[in-house]
Amino acid sequence: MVNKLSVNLGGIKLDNPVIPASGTFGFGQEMAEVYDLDILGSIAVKGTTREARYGNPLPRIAEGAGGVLNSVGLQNPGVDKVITDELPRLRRVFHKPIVANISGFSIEEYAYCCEKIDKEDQIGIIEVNISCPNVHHGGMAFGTSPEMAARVTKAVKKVTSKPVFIKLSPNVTDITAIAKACEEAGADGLTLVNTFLGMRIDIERRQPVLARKVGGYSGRSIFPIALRMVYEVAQVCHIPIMGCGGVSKAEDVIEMMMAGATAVQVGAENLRNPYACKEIIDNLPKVMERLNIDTLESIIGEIK
Amino acid sequence: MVNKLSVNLGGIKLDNPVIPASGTFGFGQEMAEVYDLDILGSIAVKGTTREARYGNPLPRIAEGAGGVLNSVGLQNPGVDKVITDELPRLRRVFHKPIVANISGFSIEEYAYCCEKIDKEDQIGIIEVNISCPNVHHGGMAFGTSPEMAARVTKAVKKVTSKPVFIKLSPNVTDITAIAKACEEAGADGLTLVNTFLGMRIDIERRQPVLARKVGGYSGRSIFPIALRMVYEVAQVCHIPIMGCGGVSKAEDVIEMMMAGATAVQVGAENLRNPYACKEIIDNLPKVMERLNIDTLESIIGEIK
Amino acid sequence: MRHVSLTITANKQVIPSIYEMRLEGDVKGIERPGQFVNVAINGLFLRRPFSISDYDAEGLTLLYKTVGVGSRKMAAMGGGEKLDILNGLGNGFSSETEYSRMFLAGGGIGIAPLYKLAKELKVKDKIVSVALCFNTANEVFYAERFRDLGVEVYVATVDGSIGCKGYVTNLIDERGIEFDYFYACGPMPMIKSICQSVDKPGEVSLEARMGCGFGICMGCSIPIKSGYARICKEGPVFRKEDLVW
Amino acid sequence: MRHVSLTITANKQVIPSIYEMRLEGDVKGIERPGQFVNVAINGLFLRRPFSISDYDAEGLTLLYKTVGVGSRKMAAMGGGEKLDILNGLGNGFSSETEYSRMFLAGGGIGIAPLYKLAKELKVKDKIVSVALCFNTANEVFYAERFRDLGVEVYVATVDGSIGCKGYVTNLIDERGIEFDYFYACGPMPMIKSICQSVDKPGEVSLEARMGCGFGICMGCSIPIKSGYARICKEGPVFRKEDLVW
Ligand SMILES: Cc1cc2nc3c(=O)[nH]c(=O)nc-3n(C[C@H](O)[C@H](O)[C@H](O)COP(=O)(O)OP(=O)(O)OC[C@H]3O[C@@H](n4cnc5c(N)ncnc54)[C@H](O)[C@@H]3O)c2cc1C
Ligand SMILES: Cc1cc2nc3c(=O)[nH]c(=O)nc-3n(C[C@H](O)[C@H](O)[C@H](O)COP(=O)(O)OP(=O)(O)OC[C@H]3O[C@@H](n4cnc5c(N)ncnc54)[C@H](O)[C@@H]3O)c2cc1C
Ligand SMILES: Cc1cc2nc3c(=O)[nH]c(=O)nc-3n(C[C@H](O)[C@H](O)[C@H](O)COP(=O)(O)O)c2cc1C
Ligand SMILES: Cc1cc2nc3c(=O)[nH]c(=O)nc-3n(C[C@H](O)[C@H](O)[C@H](O)COP(=O)(O)O)c2cc1C
Ligand code: FES
Ligand code: FES
Repeated sequence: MVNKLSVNLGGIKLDNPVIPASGTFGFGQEMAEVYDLDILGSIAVKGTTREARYGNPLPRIAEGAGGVLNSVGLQNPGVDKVITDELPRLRRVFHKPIVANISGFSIEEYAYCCEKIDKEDQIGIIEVNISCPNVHHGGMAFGTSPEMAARVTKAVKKVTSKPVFIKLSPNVTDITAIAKACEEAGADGLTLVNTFLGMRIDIERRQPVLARKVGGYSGRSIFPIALRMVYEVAQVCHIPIMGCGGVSKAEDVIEMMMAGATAVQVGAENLRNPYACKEIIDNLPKVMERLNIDTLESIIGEIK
Repeated sequence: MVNKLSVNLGGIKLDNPVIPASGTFGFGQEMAEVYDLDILGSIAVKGTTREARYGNPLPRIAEGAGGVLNSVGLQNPGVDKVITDELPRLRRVFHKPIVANISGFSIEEYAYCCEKIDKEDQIGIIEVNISCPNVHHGGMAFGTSPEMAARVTKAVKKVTSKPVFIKLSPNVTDITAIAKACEEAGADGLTLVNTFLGMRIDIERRQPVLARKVGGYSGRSIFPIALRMVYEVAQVCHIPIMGCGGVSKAEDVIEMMMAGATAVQVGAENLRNPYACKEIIDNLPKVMERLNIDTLESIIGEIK
Repeated sequence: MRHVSLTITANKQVIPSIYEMRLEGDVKGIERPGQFVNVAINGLFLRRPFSISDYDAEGLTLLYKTVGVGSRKMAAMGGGEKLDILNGLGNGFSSETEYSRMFLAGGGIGIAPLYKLAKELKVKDKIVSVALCFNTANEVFYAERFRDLGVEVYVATVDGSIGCKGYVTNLIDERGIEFDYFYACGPMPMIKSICQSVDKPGEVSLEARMGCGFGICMGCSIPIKSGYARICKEGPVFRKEDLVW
Repeated sequence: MRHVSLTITANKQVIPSIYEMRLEGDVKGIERPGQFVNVAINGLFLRRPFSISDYDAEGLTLLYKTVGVGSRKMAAMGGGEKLDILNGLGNGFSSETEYSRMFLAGGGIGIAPLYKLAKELKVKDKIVSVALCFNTANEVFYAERFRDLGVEVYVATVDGSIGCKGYVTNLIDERGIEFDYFYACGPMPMIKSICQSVDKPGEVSLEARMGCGFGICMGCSIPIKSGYARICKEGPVFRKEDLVW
C-alpha cells in the first residue's frame, strides 16, 4: 500500500511531512513519554552551538493573543554533548533520520558545528538557524542580509555532505532576496520561518515581561504571515521548503503545502498541546479524504 | 477637574489617546449611528488618494487566528470628494480635529493630496500612509526604504503646516532606520504600524482566499510585534508616536503607551466589535485606578 | 444596526448540513425581509453573516449550511446558549412594489431570506411562486414550508433527480412560469443567469466575504452602475438594473 | 505527565481573591505533594501552572489567587465544567526523610502545595509546624485548615496586624521554632532569606513563567550548582544545597 502522506524532502524520504520545530521538542526524551515518536516524519532537535549555553535570564516566556514569546536564547549542552549524550538517547526512542538545528555566533562556529554533526549518521538534514532573535551578535544578524546568509551557507556546505536547510528569519523586508541568496550559495532547502521579534509589558509591574525585553513571537497568530513567506519564496526558489509558523492542525499543514512547503514544522503548538503533532498526523488522512487529496506530494506548491 | 486621559499629540490636545485607525471606521458616518463619536480622542479617516479608487477585486477579506486579512486597496472617493462630501458630513457628527490619512503612488501625489488637505481646518493631523501593502507601485514601497520615506516626508512637509505623521510598514528588517529617516526629514510624528503582509489559502477551492492573493494582516495577533516596534522606535526617535496594531482593550492602550506611544489607534477590532473604541475609553479610568496610574501622559514611554 | 445578545431556543437539523436556529430576545430594528445578522462565534476573529430567514416580535430564525469552522460551531450549539449578534443589517428586499405576480428563486442555502419575503408578499396579497433549486434530490429542503405558506412551489435539480432538470432558467421556460417581478438569492452563476436571461425587473441578494458587515471596512464593495456599493450596507439586495456583469 | 479532562465539582472563594477548586476524574499519576498541574484556559495560548494543594483517589484541589486574566477566568467557572489538564507535573516534595521535626513555611498563595505535604508528613508521624506568612491580617487564609490537620500553626504578617510581625525568619527567631528540616514555598525574597539564614537542610518550591510545563521548551530553566535545571521538570522543588543565589 502506498503511503499517501509520505514526502521526499531533499532526498530524505519522510513517512509524513510533520516535524516538531527546533526548540519546541527538546531532544525528544520528554515527548517519548507522551507518544511513540516514530509516528513523526522527523524531529528538529533543539538549536545547538559550539559551547554549552544557558541562554537568557528568566523570565524568558511571555504570551500574546495567539502565541508565545520566548527569549530562551539557545540553551543547549554544546555540540559535543549533543553528539555524545543526546543523540544516542534520542536514537533509542526515534528510529528515523533527524533534523539537527545548528546555531552560531560566527561563520566559523556554524562550520565547526556542522562539520562535527556531519559525521552522525542519525542526522538526515542539517538545519542552519541564521534567524534566532534571542542572541546578540550573530543569530538573526546572519539571516537579515543576503550576503551574510550566502556566506554562512557556503561555509557550511563546504564541510558537510548532508542536505543543508537554511532557516530564515521573518523579520526582513524581503525574504525572497535572502532565500535566493541561500539557494545560489548552494543550500539544499529552506526552513521558513523562525520567530517574529515581539515584546510584552507587564503593566502591573511596569516592566517588560521578558528579562531580555524582546523575544521571538510564534504560534497560531503568525500563520498567515509565515504562509505568505512560504508562498513568496516558493515562487522564486526551486529548492524544497519546510514551512513553519503557527501550524496547529492538519488543515494548516495542507495550506502550507499548497503554498509550497514540502514538509511542515510545528513549534509553539507543542507547548500548549503536547499531542499536537500526533493529532495532526492522525487527522491528515481524514482531511485529505474530505478534500479529495490523493497524496500529499501532489499538492506541494499547487497554488501558483 | 483635570482630564486624566488627555494627551498632547504633536501640539494637538486630545481628550483621550484612543483613535480609530484609518480604514476601519470609514468616514465616521456609519459609526455615528452606533455611538456618540465625540467620546473619541480623534478619528483617522479612510486612506485618501488623488483619484477615486475602487480598490482590488473581491474577495478582499480573509481571516487568521486572531486577525483579519484585507486587500481592500484603498477604496476612496478621491481627495476632492473627501473634501467636498465626506469632511462636511463628518463635521456634523464629530467636533474635534481629525487625522487625515493620505496615500499615493508617487511623491507628487502625496504632496498634491496633502496640499489640498492642508486647507481644511477640520484636520488636526495629516497621517501619510507609506505602508499600504495592498497596492502595486507605491504604497508600501515608500515605507520600506529610509531614503524614499525621507523623500515623501520632505515633499509633504513642504506643502503643509499641519503636523505630519508618517505611517510606517512593519514589513521591514529595521523599522528604526526608517523612523529615524522620517524624523530627520522633518516628520512631526510617526504612526506605528500598518498591516503585515499575509496570505490564506482556501484549501477546499484550492486557491488563495483573497483575489489579490496576499493582503494586510492585522488584529490582536500582531500586538506583540507592533508593541516591540513602538518600543524600539521610541528608544531612538524623539517625535510622538501613535501606536497601532492589535489593540483591543484598555490594557493594550496602556501597554502601548508605556512602550512609547502618545496616542493609540484601534483598527481591526472595530470590525468585530463596533463598540471597541467606546469600551476601551470607558474602561481606561478603571484600569488606571487599578494600576495606580494618575494620568496617561505620565506613563508615555516609561519603559526604557 | 443593533447589537444584541439573543438566546438560542431551538437549533435543529433540517436535512444533513442544513440547520435552522431560532433566536429570541430583543429583535427590534429588523425592517425588511432580506436583511441579515452578523454573528460573533467564540474563537473566531470575524463575525459570520447570515440572512434572517424569518422573524416576528419575539425572535428570528436563521437557516444555515455547515460549510466551515463557524457554521459547524453554530450547529453544535444548544438551546439556552446566547449569541452576540449585530442585528438588522443591510437593506433587505423591497416588498412595496406595484407588481402583482412575484417570482422568488432560491439556489441552495440562498433560499434562506426568501422565506420571510414570501410570507410578507402573501400578506400583501401578491401572487407568489417560488423556485427552489438544488444540485440533487437529497439536498432539497423547505419545499413543504413554502407550500404551507400557500405559495406555488417549484423544485429544480441540476441532475433532474427530482423536479425540473436543470437551472432556474430552465425551470421558468419548462413550466412557463409567468411573473412581473423576481427576487433571487443563491450562487453567483444563478444570480447572473436570471438577471441576464429574464426580461422582467427584479432584485437579487448578493454575498461576499465580509470584514465588518456594517459598512466601515470596504471589504465587500462591488462596482455597480452608479459607482460602488457595499454589499453589507447598500446591499445585500440590489436591483437587477443596477448591477454590472 | 497525564493529559486528562477533569470536572469541576466545587469552586469557591476562600477569602477575596483566593479560590479553592476541586476537580474530579482520573487523577492517577500524582506521585507526591508539591507536584503541579498545567491548566488550559479557553482563549489563552499558554496553559497556567498551579500546585496541587490536595489530592486523593477521586480528585485534586487547586488553591489559587486571581492575579490576571487566566486565574480570573478560572474563578468564574462553575461546577460541572471541565478543565483540560496536564497532571502530575514536576518532582514534588520528598517526604521520605530521616528527620522528624519538619517546618513548613508558606508565603501568600505559596501555601498551596504545603497543605497536602503537611497531611502526608502527619501520616508519616512527623512533628509538623507550619508558618503562614502574609502582608496583612485580611490576607490570612487556611490557618484553620492546617490546624485541623493537627499541626502547629504560626501566622506572620509583614505589618504585624495579626500574628508575629515580620517575615518567616523573624517568626522562627521570635517563636523559637525548632526543626530539623524545612520546606518553603512563596515569593522569591522569602525563599532566598529562608535558605540563606536557616542552617538546617530543606527544600523549596520555585516558580517561573512557563512555556510548556513539561520540559520541552527550556523556558523555565535556572542555573543550579550542578548545571542547569528546569523548574517544571527537575523542579519545582529544589534542595537548598543545590540552589545558587
Ligand atoms: C449577506 C450574507 C447573507 C448570508 N446568509 C446566509 C444564510 O442565510 N445561510 C447560510 O448558510 N449562509 C449565509 N451566508 C454565507 C455565510 O456567511 C458563510 O457560509 C459563513 O460565513 C461561513 O462561515 P464558516 O466559518 O462556517 O466558514 P469558513 O470556515 O470561514 O469558510 C468555509 C467556506 O465558506 C466560504 N465562505 C466563508 N465566508 C463566506 C462568506 N461571508 N460568504 C460566502 N461564503 C463564505 C468560503 O469560501 C469557504 O470555502 C451569507 C453571507 C452573506 C454575506
Ligand atoms: C510550579 C508553579 C506552581 C504554581 N502554583 C500556584 C498555585 O498553587 N496557586 C496560584 O495561585 N498560583 C500558582 N502559581 C502561579 C500561577 O501560575 C500564576 O499566578 C498564573 O499563571 C497567572 O495566570 P493569569 O493568567 O491569572 O495571570 P497573567 O494575566 O498571565 O499575569 C498576571 C500576573 O501574574 C504574574 N504571573 C503570570 N504567570 C506567572 C507564572 N507562571 N508564575 C508566576 N507569576 C506569574 C505576572 O507577573 C503578571 O503580573 C504557580 C506557578 C508555578 C510556576
Ligand atoms: C520556546 C522556543 C524555542 C525555540 N528554539 C529554537 C531554536 O533553538 N532554534 C531554532 O531554529 N528555532 C527555535 N525556535 C523557533 C521554532 O523552531 C519555530 O521556527 C518558530 O517557533 C515558529 O513556529 P511556531 O509558530 O509553530 O512556533 C524556538 C521557538 C520556541 C517557541
Ligand atoms: C479593512 C482595513 C482597511 C485599512 N485601510 C487603511 C487605509 O486606508 N490606510 C491606512 O493607513 N491603513 C489602513 N489600514 C491599516 C489600519 O489602519 C491599521 O494600521 C492596521 O490595521 C493595524 O491595526 P489593527 O491591528 O488594530 O488593525 C486598514 C486596515 C484594515 C483592517
Ligand atoms: S463588510 Fe465591511 S464594509 Fe461591508
Ligand atoms: S516550562 Fe517548558 S521547559 Fe519548563
